[in-house]
Amino acid sequence: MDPSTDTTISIRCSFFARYAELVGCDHVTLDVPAGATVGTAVALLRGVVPNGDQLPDRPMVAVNQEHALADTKLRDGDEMALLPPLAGG
Amino acid sequence: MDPSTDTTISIRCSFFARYAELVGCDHVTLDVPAGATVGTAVALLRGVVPNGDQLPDRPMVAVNQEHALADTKLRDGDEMALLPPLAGG
Amino acid sequence: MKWPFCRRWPGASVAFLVNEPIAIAELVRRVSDPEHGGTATFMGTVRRGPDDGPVAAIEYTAYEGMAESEFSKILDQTLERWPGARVALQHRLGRIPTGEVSVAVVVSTPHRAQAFEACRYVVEELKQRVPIWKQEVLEGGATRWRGNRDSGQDVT
Amino acid sequence: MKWPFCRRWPGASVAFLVNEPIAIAELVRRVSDPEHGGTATFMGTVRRGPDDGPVAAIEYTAYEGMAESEFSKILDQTLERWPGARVALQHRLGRIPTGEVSVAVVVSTPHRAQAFEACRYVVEELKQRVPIWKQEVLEGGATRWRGNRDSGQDVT
Repeated sequence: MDPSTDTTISIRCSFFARYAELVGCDHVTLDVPAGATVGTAVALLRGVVPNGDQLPDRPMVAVNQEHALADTKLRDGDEMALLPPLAGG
Repeated sequence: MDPSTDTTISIRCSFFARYAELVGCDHVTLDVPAGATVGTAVALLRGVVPNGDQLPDRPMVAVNQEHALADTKLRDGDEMALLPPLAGG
Repeated sequence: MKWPFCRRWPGASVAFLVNEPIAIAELVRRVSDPEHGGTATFMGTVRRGPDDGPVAAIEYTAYEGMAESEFSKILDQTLERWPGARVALQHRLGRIPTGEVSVAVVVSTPHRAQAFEACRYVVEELKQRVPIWKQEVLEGGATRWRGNRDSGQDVT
Repeated sequence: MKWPFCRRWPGASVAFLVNEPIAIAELVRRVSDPEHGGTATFMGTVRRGPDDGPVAAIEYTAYEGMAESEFSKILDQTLERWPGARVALQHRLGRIPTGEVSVAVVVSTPHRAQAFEACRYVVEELKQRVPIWKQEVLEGGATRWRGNRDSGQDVT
């Protein structure tokens, strides 16, 4: 209804393992322009979290627990997780 | 010394699994011409053991516990084993 | 922590993230099938590591919900590719001392070639897709994060 | 019946023909090495067999002296191809009921690819070279000889 709700959406950004250590927390909430992609959100995130410039430009990302690409579109309420290089096995 | 000892050699022929069942024993002694090959010995063997004609023309053979070919030369005292199709595993 | 994947592969293929040592014999038992003549197994073990300082243990953590879902997808794809295969896998989390098993994959199929191939497939996929991380704990107490694609550093 | 192959691969790689059930965990223990991060295992199991009448058991026999020597050659060649690999294998002889393990091959190496490849190599070689035979015992009591190359009859 209110047009302002169309202009930004809110996503939850999660950090794991080395990235959580780097930024000093396991998640933050981030407002991004409606229609923003993962790539845009990562760029914004790197500008606002502590040591964000030490996060990679194009980290491995999951949206709502599925692997996602830089051009994956985000929706309000999405969970975007930044995944350090995997090391299972 | 005696030239007759040069003209024939004696080999021990062993049978395993289905072949032992077929010929009804697990080994026989066979005299073959000196210098005979595995192929020659198998041909002779097929003519003398019970049901020998049901043994294959070119069975898998081991001489002194090593895989051998039809043209492997035999020496006096050798053990020639006829190996049915292998089934280990 | 235990995910009842077995509901989706009834009586046969199950997967768990566990915090305790992996019971290989139990996984083997789970995939056994009177029509299956071949069982292939892979175990990844925490190794001391010849590269730099000796590793005393590895601390494994996961994005658990997503890891659950990725394991589940891998098993679905494995069964699509090798219909009738029975697959069990466990990955251990927490601190695992050198010499102990961090991951086990067990696959049984009617014939051996498929068991080897499907087992290898599961291992390769899990290394590429499942969000699990490891931090080496060196004997002196120092720690360092390690990725599967770090050059020359893949522990298994 | 037990062949002390371990003398030739000290403390690590051993092989036995056995008449009792194969103890997989013991084989795994034997190949474990603090620098080895990957362990691949293959187990061949007596299967009921979908082809004709159900199989109750398989009776395995061997040309034992030659089998010993062939196993030994296979392990030598494996170690030549994958230096440092640790290999353990056992083949069971006698009557083995459906569902039990007839052969187990366990290989550990620093990295996983070699463990898979070396394990597969040992299995393929033993099927081609080691003089062991099997006679299926059907549930009605009838018996029949089976070869690994009989069309479609390879049990594993």
